[in-house]
Amino acid sequence: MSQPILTVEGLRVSIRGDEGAAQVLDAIDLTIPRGRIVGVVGESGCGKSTLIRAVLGILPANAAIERGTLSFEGRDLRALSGAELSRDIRGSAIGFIPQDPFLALNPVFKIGTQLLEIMRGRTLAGLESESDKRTHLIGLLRAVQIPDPADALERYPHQFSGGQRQRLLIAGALACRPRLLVADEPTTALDVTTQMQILDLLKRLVAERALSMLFVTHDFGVVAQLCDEISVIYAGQTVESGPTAAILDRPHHPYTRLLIGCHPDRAEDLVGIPGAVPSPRDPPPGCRFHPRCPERRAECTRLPPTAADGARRVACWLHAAS
Amino acid sequence: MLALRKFLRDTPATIGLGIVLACILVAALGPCLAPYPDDAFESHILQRLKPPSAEFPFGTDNLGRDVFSRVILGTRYALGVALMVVSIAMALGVPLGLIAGYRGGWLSEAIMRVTDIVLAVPQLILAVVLAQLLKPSLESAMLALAATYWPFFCRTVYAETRRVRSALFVDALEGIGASPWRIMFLHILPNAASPIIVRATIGMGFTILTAAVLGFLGMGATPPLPDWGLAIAESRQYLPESWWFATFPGLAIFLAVLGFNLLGDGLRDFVDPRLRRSR
Amino acid sequence: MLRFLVRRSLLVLPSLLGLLVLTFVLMRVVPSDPAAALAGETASAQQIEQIRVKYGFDRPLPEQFVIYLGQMARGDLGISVFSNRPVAQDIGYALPATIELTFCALLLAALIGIPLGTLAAVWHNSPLDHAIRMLTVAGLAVAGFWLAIMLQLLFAMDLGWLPLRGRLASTLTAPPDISGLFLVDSLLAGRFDLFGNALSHLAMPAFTLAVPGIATIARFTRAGVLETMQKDFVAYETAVGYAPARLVAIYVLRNSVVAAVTQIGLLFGALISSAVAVERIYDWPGIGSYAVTAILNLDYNAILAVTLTVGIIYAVVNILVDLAHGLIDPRVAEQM
Amino acid sequence: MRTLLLAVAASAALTAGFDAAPARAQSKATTLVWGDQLPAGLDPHVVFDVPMQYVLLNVYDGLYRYIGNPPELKPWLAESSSVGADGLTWEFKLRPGVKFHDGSDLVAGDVVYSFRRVLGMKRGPAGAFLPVLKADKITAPDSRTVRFQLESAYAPFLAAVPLVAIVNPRAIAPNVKGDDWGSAWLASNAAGSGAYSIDAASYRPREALDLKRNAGHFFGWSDNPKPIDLVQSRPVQETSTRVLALMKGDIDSTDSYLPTDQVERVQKSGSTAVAKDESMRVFIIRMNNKKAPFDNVEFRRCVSQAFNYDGFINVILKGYAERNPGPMPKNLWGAPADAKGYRFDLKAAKDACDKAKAAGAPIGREIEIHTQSELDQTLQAAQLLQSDLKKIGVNAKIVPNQWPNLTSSTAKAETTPDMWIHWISTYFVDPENWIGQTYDSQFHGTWKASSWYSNAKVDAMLREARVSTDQAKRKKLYEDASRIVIDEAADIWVYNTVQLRGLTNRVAGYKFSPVGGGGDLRYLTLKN
Repeated sequence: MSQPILTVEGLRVSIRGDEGAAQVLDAIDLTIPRGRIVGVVGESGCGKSTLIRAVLGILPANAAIERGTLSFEGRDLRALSGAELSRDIRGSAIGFIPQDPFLALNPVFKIGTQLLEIMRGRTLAGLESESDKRTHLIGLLRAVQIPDPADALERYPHQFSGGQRQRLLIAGALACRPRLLVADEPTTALDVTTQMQILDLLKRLVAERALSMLFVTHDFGVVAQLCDEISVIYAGQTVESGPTAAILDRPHHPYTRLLIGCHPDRAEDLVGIPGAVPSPRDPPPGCRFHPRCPERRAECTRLPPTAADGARRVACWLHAAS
Repeated sequence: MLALRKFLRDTPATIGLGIVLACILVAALGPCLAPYPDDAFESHILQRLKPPSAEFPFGTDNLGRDVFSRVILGTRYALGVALMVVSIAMALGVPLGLIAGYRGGWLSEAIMRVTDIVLAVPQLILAVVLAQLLKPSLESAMLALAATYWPFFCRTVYAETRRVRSALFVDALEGIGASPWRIMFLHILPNAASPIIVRATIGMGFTILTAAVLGFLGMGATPPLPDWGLAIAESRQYLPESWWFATFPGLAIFLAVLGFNLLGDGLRDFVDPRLRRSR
Repeated sequence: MLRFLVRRSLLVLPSLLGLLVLTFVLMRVVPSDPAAALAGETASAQQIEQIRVKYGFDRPLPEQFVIYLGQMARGDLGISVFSNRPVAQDIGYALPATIELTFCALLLAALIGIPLGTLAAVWHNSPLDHAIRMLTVAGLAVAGFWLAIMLQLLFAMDLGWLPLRGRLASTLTAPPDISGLFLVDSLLAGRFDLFGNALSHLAMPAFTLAVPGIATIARFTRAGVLETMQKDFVAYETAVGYAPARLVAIYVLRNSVVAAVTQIGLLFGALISSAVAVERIYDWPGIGSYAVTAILNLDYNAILAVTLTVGIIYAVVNILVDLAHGLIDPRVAEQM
Repeated sequence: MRTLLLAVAASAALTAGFDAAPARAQSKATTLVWGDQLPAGLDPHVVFDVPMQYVLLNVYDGLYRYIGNPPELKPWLAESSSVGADGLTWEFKLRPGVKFHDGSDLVAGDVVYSFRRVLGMKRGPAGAFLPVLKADKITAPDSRTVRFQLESAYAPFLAAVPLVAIVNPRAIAPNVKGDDWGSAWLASNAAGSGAYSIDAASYRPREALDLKRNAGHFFGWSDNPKPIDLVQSRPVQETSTRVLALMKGDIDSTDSYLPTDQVERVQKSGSTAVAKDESMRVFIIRMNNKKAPFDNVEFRRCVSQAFNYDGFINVILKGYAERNPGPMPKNLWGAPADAKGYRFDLKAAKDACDKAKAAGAPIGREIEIHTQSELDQTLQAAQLLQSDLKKIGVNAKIVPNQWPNLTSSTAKAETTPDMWIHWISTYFVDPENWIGQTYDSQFHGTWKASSWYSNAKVDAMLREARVSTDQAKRKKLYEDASRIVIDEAADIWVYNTVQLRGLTNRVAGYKFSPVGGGGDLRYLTLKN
């Protein structure tokens, strides 16, 4: 198998605040093979957004990567300077689709201006002149099914519906012909029908353009529909990963199991997870889930080893032996 | 106490507070601090326009009076004028704003239209006309400034009253039969206190500056009052040789206004964290 | 858009009328006698009485006001007591001078204030930010007339870099009067020497007036930029790789200047106020120094006209500010 | 943002590069830049004040003109004049061949029109003529003769004649609106015959006026071989700015009231000098003789001795003024040469005060001294007096005020301030201008008579002098009247002005006269 497009290993990120540092990410492992869609699933506050920021190199000034590797197509992202990241990675090699299409577009600039800005200062084969870039954008808008694309470039964000804006953002992510797409819950803000259309669109685009995608969500239903593989995160730790069907079918980690159980489509009877996500400022030792875990043991206060079984990995003392 | 400690963490605001307190102290103790307290009114023409020396730290003016003493003595007038103006403007603007905001109807309309009219020209223009027509004196200047500054309070209080009025508890109070005056002054006014205090603090600095302009134009304080603006006007024809005559009163204005502005800014950040600088 | 303009203008009219009534009443209830002022130094009591009758000062106040309004409707602002010229003509000379001065001051304030505020926001809480903040607070505390005197002594007398006073060097003659703005008229006449000379004369007064403006604009720009920086679209724009400098200078800034632009309306009032003293010092023949002369001489018609003119400019500036909001933000434009 | 910064930098560079210097060089050598005040409007029959003299002397001509210092009244447009034995009929014979700037002849009818215009508008100089002259009593028996038939004898009539500029009715006629006598037009234009004509296009009120030499002026230019062809009036409004502008070379002349503190500096600069000329302009601190305690002569003497004349003149004014002990400028005939006036003597003042107190004068009352806020000297004098009065237990309060307010307040004794300060300038050169109009009780209600002094004996003397045609008799009457007024301390007379005008060194030929303050341009030349 060829080299994965993105590899994250043992990533730990801490954020300094008024009352001390907090390890928002503690032990994240993630691999995105070329051409695949990997879903990262977790509750709100588990560190999904921080993971995306770490990958894109836009962590806030008070955050620091303490350890771990981030490797994109074999390049060590941590070794790149801010300017290199901005020029070579963000927007160009890695396209980004934000969460809320209503807030992500700059309200006072035309769509065309904003999309062209993404391509600015980047060398793209065959797109030297401004009009080339424009034609390219019109093609993209057509691909994301925006009606009357040339006209759309001259309009302002508030003149589009939410679904259309999300399509525009997808076009933006594709503008520089990236190899990897990073999507941050791109459908959460949309109604269900629109959600479906967007997911279909994404799936098709990834397939047509031979892209890979990191898709962050809290929604197992979306994952099931879209993703090839899943990585489940709890409180800054990767707890389980593997092919979508296998995990949904037979989750190993108690957290995964409970999370699936919360989903109205999947669970026979809805059970919530008692307790709350721990504060990253003062996390429990070892497996961070153990205070809430129905099957916790004494050794859970130590960090569990990751057990691999083919494509599947799980970090849990329950599976440490096998 | 906790609030104070939190406030003091804001260094510029603390500096402002320090300057303001110092000004108040100087104003209160003026005649004791000034080396020549009689120089407020007495001239000694034989020692006119002497440069700064140990005897006269800021030099002497065109009538031989000690500039240092006059700057100190002037603090009382500057602060006094500002305090009077702001107080009168508040006494007019706050109740009017409350009534307009609480009552609604034609009375509210009338009050707010008058406010609009006064605000339709820059304050100083109207103040200058008024001060001149009332015969130039410190009292006229104060009256003119107050008469043109109250709409600012009126607007502020009006907006706050509107906001608070729409909050449920006013209806509840009316329900239990509280009188409108009681509601306005006991329940709404305290809610509007912070913006009023902020406005008043900034107004102090602003008024010191405007009063100085009036003094400079000869439409405010009258000689021989040790007014800062007046001193600068008097000093002009002795420049640049007698630089001390204009420089020190100018610095005094600057420092006093700076103090009130810093304090006002700090207070605003304190009561309205939306504009918090640290974020 | 047109409807917006008409509606806004109509809204201003009652205030302006009220202002006129206010000033008119003030002028007439004060102790000093307009007829005596009009009659001049060598007049006898009898002469003064004749003038009182001739100008209708003996009639009831409301009647006088109606007469005045009637004249005004015909574009006649009366004769200046002081100069014996039609007031409208005097204002015609003074107004462009002030417009030129205040416009340049505003421009300067924006050109300096916006970058300063942006820098402070980008590096907020850094020493640079603190320095800019102290500077802006200081800028608001300095008395314009004092600064004017000090700048004059430094730049005109000591260093000799800039001219001392006036709108043009004394030996030059003003360009043909088209707009009354020397910068514009000199260019229209193709006189670049006049343009440069007028510009050099503008520099100090415009800067003096701009100082509090710089401070205000910088503060509001800073707050605006900080607020905008928190917005989702900035995070998005960062994530898709907008070049950081362009991101701030274009995409953040345009969203942030709304508050600063609103300030320009208020600032204009402060500017005119400041101009009253500053124009005198720089000998700038504008509406501010005209106002002082008019007020000192109790030149009734001139005072009324000045107040009204300033009221109108003030209103126009505020309407322009609203239009500027529309230019900045398409959503606002749609509601106009 | 970078573009913004670039723009700022570029404009700064531009501005610095375009200083006034190169523009100045080209025309400087032949052009005089006059920094003195311009009158508020240019119509010489509407405004009558010191700045108007500049227009009056240069753009217009009168029948007679004051020349030199002390001023001599010389025939100007008139060749001669005569007065009937009754003192009522005056006849003036005009010079032949005088032309207005538009080339038309100046004839007797134009003089009649000019005087009628003054009387008709009742403004500016009209005050001097209205009591004694009716419009239909001015006639032109022929084209070179003008006749005035006065209502009553008026000795100063000839002295007042130079006040009236002869204007060109043919230039004014097309611009008359309603009953305005063309004054709205003449406020920004000229219709004269003087040594200089105005370039109306250059006129910007308060800012600029260009004057061009009238080579065909009737007086000819033989007395000045190198007159200045172009004079640019660039009035500087503020005193301090004006001095700076002179030192910087922006203007060639200040006004003639240079602050005394600036004299040394202007003289030291090397390129500028100060012309110092004793004028006829009395600095006077008025006392309202009708208001207690000023109705008490001892109290007035007390205040008169509490003013530090020497300190004011020698220290504050640095000696650039002449002590003037009485109401008349001491360089004018009719001023008693032996009058000593009052001296600064606080002890004597205190004694006088005690006497006044004994007589029941309410000296404990706070008295008001009104000053003119634009004129620093009035403030300084008031502060000096206030400070010394305090030492003898009299409290005074200073009230800055303005000329129009003050003059309207003097209409009634009750509204006239306790004290106020002003100058009496040369409106016309005759004792009538000073003692005649200030201490004859028939003028009560005008600002000049605002001390409300009344003494039947003085009234009789002044009235006799007013109608007499015997110069020696008039002189005696005025001297005697002066002595009485001084003894009764009607006012405080402080000094006679030394007029100070800052000039650049290239200006030569400057010739001062109390009328016009040296603004007569025809004598000036430029050195290179």
